[in-house]
Amino acid sequence: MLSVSGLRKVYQPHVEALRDLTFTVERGELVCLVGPSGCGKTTLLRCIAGLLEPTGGKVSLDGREVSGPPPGLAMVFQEYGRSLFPWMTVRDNVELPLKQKRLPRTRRSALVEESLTAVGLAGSESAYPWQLSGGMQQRVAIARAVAYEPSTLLMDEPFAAVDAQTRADLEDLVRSLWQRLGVTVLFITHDIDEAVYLGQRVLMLSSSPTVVQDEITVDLPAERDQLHTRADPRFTELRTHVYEQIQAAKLSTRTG
Amino acid sequence: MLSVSGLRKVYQPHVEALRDLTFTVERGELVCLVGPSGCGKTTLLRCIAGLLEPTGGKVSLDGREVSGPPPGLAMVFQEYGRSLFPWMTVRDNVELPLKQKRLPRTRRSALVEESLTAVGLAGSESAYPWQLSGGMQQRVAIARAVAYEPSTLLMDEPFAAVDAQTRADLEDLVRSLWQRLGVTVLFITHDIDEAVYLGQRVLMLSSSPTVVQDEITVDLPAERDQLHTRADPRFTELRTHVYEQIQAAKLSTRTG
Amino acid sequence: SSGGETESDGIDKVKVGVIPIIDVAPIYLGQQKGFFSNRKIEVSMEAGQGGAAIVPGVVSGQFQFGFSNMTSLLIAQTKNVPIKTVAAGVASTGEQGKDFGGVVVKADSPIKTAADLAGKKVAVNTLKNIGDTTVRESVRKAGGDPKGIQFVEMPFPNMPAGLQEGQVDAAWAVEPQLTQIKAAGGRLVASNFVDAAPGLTVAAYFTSTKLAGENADLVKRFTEAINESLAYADSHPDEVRAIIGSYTKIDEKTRADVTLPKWPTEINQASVETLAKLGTGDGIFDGATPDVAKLMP
Amino acid sequence: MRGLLGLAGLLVIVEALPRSGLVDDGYLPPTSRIVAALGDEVVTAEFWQAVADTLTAWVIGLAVAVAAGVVVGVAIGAVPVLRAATSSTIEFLRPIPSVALIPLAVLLYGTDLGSTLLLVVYAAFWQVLVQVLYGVADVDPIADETARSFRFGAWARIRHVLWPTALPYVFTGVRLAASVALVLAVTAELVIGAPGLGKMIAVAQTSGAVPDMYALIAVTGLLGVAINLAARAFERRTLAWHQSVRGEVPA
Amino acid sequence: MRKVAYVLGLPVVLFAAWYLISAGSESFYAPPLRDILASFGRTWTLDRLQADVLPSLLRLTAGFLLAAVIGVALGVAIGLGPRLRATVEPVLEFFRAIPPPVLVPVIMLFAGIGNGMKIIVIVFGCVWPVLLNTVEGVRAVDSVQLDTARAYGINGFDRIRRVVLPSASPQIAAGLRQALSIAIILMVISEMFAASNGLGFTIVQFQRSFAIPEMWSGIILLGLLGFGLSLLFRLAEGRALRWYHGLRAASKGR
Ligand SMILES: Nc1ncnc2c1ncn2[C@@H]1O[C@H](COP(=O)(O)OP(=O)(O)OP(=O)(O)O)[C@@H](O)[C@H]1O
Ligand SMILES: Nc1ncnc2c1ncn2[C@@H]1O[C@H](COP(=O)(O)OP(=O)(O)OP(=O)(O)O)[C@@H](O)[C@H]1O
Ligand SMILES: [Mg+2]
Ligand SMILES: [Mg+2]
Repeated sequence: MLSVSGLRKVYQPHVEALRDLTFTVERGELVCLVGPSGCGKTTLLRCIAGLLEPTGGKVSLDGREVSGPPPGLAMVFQEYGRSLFPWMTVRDNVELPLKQKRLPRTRRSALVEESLTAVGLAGSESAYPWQLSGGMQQRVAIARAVAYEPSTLLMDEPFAAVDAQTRADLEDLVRSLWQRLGVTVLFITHDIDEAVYLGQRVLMLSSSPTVVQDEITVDLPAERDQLHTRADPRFTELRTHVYEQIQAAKLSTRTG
Repeated sequence: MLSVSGLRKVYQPHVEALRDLTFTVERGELVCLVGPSGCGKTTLLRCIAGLLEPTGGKVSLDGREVSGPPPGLAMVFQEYGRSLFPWMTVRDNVELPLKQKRLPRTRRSALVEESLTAVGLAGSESAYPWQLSGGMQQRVAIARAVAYEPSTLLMDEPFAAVDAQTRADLEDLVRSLWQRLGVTVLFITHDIDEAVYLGQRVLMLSSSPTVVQDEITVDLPAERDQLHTRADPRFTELRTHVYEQIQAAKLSTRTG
Repeated sequence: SSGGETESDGIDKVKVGVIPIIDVAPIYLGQQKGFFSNRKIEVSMEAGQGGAAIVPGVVSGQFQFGFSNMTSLLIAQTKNVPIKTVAAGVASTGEQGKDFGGVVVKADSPIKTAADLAGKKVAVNTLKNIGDTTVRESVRKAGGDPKGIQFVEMPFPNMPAGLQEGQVDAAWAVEPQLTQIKAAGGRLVASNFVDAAPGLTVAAYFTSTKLAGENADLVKRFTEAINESLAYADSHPDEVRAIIGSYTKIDEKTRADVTLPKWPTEINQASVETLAKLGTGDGIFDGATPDVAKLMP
Repeated sequence: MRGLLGLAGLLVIVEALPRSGLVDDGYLPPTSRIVAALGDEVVTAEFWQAVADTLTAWVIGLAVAVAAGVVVGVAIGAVPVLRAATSSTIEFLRPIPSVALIPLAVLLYGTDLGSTLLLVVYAAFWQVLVQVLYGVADVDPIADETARSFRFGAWARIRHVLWPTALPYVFTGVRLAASVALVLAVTAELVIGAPGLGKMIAVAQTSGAVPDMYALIAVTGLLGVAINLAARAFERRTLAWHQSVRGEVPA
Repeated sequence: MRKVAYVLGLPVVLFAAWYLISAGSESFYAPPLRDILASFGRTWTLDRLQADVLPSLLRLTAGFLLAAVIGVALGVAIGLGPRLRATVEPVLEFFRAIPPPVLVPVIMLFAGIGNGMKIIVIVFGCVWPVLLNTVEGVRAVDSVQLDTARAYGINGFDRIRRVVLPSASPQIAAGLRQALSIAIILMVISEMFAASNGLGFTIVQFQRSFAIPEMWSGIILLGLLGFGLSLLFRLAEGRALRWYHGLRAASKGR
């Protein structure tokens, strides 16, 4: 279980990115996080991953307080381009964390191939990241996280650079991975439909100084597919709710 | 008038990014470009901006063949993070191209302030780009292009990193700018709704090796707004058409 | 390793720190003639650029013997550097206008005699050393005032050009540059070694006091060998001119033209005393007075 | 190819300067005479022995300096406490000229290879070290965070993130160190008299054999050119991914 | 406090070790540190500093600045033009490999024996790290940044000033840092020839006159000088590259 309590982060000298965040994510849960641009979502994810020291409050994973990156965690960075190593081919980029995990060679190649195929990049294994388009780079970063078979998966706007069709495919990939491996997923997105389609719950953050503005439980059936789920009237209801909340968050800060 | 004829681009050693592209964009037109990830949209935009030499075919702007960046052109790069200069504050980043244009100081400050306010970044003028969130960085890049008052505006997935509400605002910003200044706009997006909402025409590219798969004229009224336009049945029709075309594009390459 | 390496057959391997100039021709000649091997010494020459490398080498025992000019040795003595001379090195010819070192000017220079050097820029290879003290003496003897001379440090090989380009008004040069300058039209205005003292001992071979104490026999044999070499060289100028070609790159014509120094087998102690007095007067010993006797073998 | 053009230009200038009388040919002989002197040199075994001696000192000195510079640099760069604790000492030692250490070197090693090596290593080490320190500081925080988030150990982070980032800096450091090592090898030979090219130069200099001196100097220069060619070729292979190399492939 | 401890910690330990180890030294060339320190005060009096250190510092400053300007200017030109680089690199490498002590006499032919010669020697020696680092820094400018500049018509000198130079500045700083200590070294070397004052001259003079403790005290002074200058340099670099250090530290938990 991931629990965030009273989390506060102030960047030097005085940018208060997060004011007071408290929420929990159950083991094996898939939670989506939405919020206005610049509200501190990335900051939050970095704190959870143990990459950034909070100014106040604490993050704990399975009861242990997070002070460095916890084992079994994978993260897809918003700056996907910079998170790929330009000196390695696509294959090596995906394989490197597996090597660190000391997986045997055959297992590694199987995982690499599988995950690259899943994101539609079979055939680009030996290209360098900078030879790829933006969307392709982002998919390499996703493949790297997927191949790692993490127990906690943090994704920061992972589909921002891919086209609609690919995006739908990747959404289904994340859901199937989640169901298959029981991984805890925290997923940041700007696409409200995506948040509702993917998540079991959607957390909405206010704009800065940031708190949890609202949260909804997505009571759609566990089996989802692009056509029917999105056509479900409950889906539309939920997404409208989220939309309104975000609107409200924005307005509240705009007026005061 | 922007005309692209028989454009071909092969990256070394043998990645054929563009096979044969031909289309024209009238002066003052707003055209959206959609296509699967990695199909060559960015490559196309770079060729049009004169940043990349085509392998074959040619691009001409107002009758003159493009060999280097033509004057009066502004571009929002897909790699927004890397296109901002980290050694300059937000203000200086936006102001620099205006200095090159030799605008007087007062005019420059007015434009900078105006454009930063328009993208919702008033107050972050003296931050450095790397102190901003991803979405904020992207908006700085947009503000820079907007402040430039270009006659041709090329935008490569400019709203990928911002939240839904901000995105809607920015869409309206682009449309109002376009109407006010009569600028020619070529706009790449992955969001089909966005393409239909924004454009006068939507060009659909096939997947690699890339050609123009289809194009539609968006016969929605010139006055658009987020609520009514998107509710328009014709809007739904058009977006469905685009969606199907892209689907077809993908399928055609998948099967052969 | 105070005594060099002694091979099983009793041959001592000896390294001598020298400067590859004409002055050390005798030791090369002696090596060739077998004067060293006769005495069970196998010499090898280590050619350094100057005292900076040779004196520390000898003091530390890396070299067994070294070659240095007299003034430097006197300076070393005032600082109690543990060294001692073992043999004469090279001496002035004592003939005005026909020495192996002298002060030269350009052909059209207004400087006619040493007295005219007063107030002029004069190149020497190292400041506060044998060059400037002896030149001052020349000026004094010619009736000039040496105080105003502006000495400038310049490596010997640069002096021909420095003089030519007017960077200095005069230069204290030694062979082979002296011949080179004269060939280019330069004019000799003083023979400073001759002016300084009759039969001036310019340089000497030395060793560390440690080696002198611990291996007096080796030192004795070395001194004998070097003395034989000096005597031989002094009486066989043609062989000297030939051997110079083996360890320098002085061309044949210059080799034939240069004025060779004298190679007496004794250090002229009186001349060294004079040198010490001159140096003291010029303040190159930092107020100390060298004890010549302590330096002598 | 173009490089030959540049060198040819230099040769022409050196030929023309003395011939035109701008400088006295006694002090700067024209190319043709230098080449002739060089021709006389290269047929002697002594010359090749000297080149071999110089190169030996160079190779060993450079290898030691680079290895030490890289190891120390990475260690200091990766551990902030070490960096803070050593920086004043480094800045203190760095500007001490090798030439001032000559008595010390002679004291310890005489005219042996050790003397030359001491000076070579001392001078070249700093070149590598400083470059490595700056290279290590250049790591992209996102790349480093990526590695940390996947729980790469210290060694893996050094090897997979820090090292590739620092590599272009290291290359510059090695190229700087390579010529500094050559310069000091020759200088040490020149001043101390250890066998090698420097000693030959010293002899030529004191003998007033000007064309010979220039010929030998040219040989050191050419060695430098050769070393750089090798470094560049190596760089093209190992840094193919880097902006500086990939940017120059004609698009 | 901590900072001071870091700065002084290791040097104090090393000096203490030197002091103890050398205390009973009999070696003429490696005298006890006690003697060296004693001679330090005696040697480096105010007069000496003014007569010898000041002129050295002036030559050093002039040489370093000149090298910085030449190195950066030439480096930018070479870094931006692959063809120019291919043409001149061998020539530069040729000169780079020539030892300054060999070169000094040659430079004296052209530049005489005054301060000009010494400054040229300093420039000649310390221009290389600046040049090489500038070339590499310029070659490594991010392609997207360059494209951005081109797209907005930022050309010619403005592109160099506003994009290329700032982007390469961290690497240029590395080169300048190297150059600074090399400049000190070359200051000493240049003063070994045809000088009549200066720190290098004095040290060499001590060496020649067997004033060994004094010579060591001069070497210590050189070290102190280097340390002081590098402190200044770091201050300047910290200001000029504030963006870079911020960027590099951006997410290191600050
Ligand atoms: N290194 C930094 N120094 C100072 N302020 C920072 C830094 N990084 C982020 N911030 C500030 O913290 C706030 C939150 O940033 P964060 O990146 O977490 O937002 P976000 O929710 O991820 O936004 P987006 O959706 O646009 O990516 C922003 O106001 C940003 O300016
Ligand atoms: N520098 C390069 N070297 C080699 N191949 C490249 C290079 N840049 C792009 N490509 C290839 O060209 C193709 C088109 O790339 P481009 O960036 O134009 O795609 P895109 O349509 O913009 O994709 P996306 O929507 O993902 O940004 C891709 O297959 C990519 O791998
Ligand atoms: Mg973010
Ligand atoms: Mg793209």
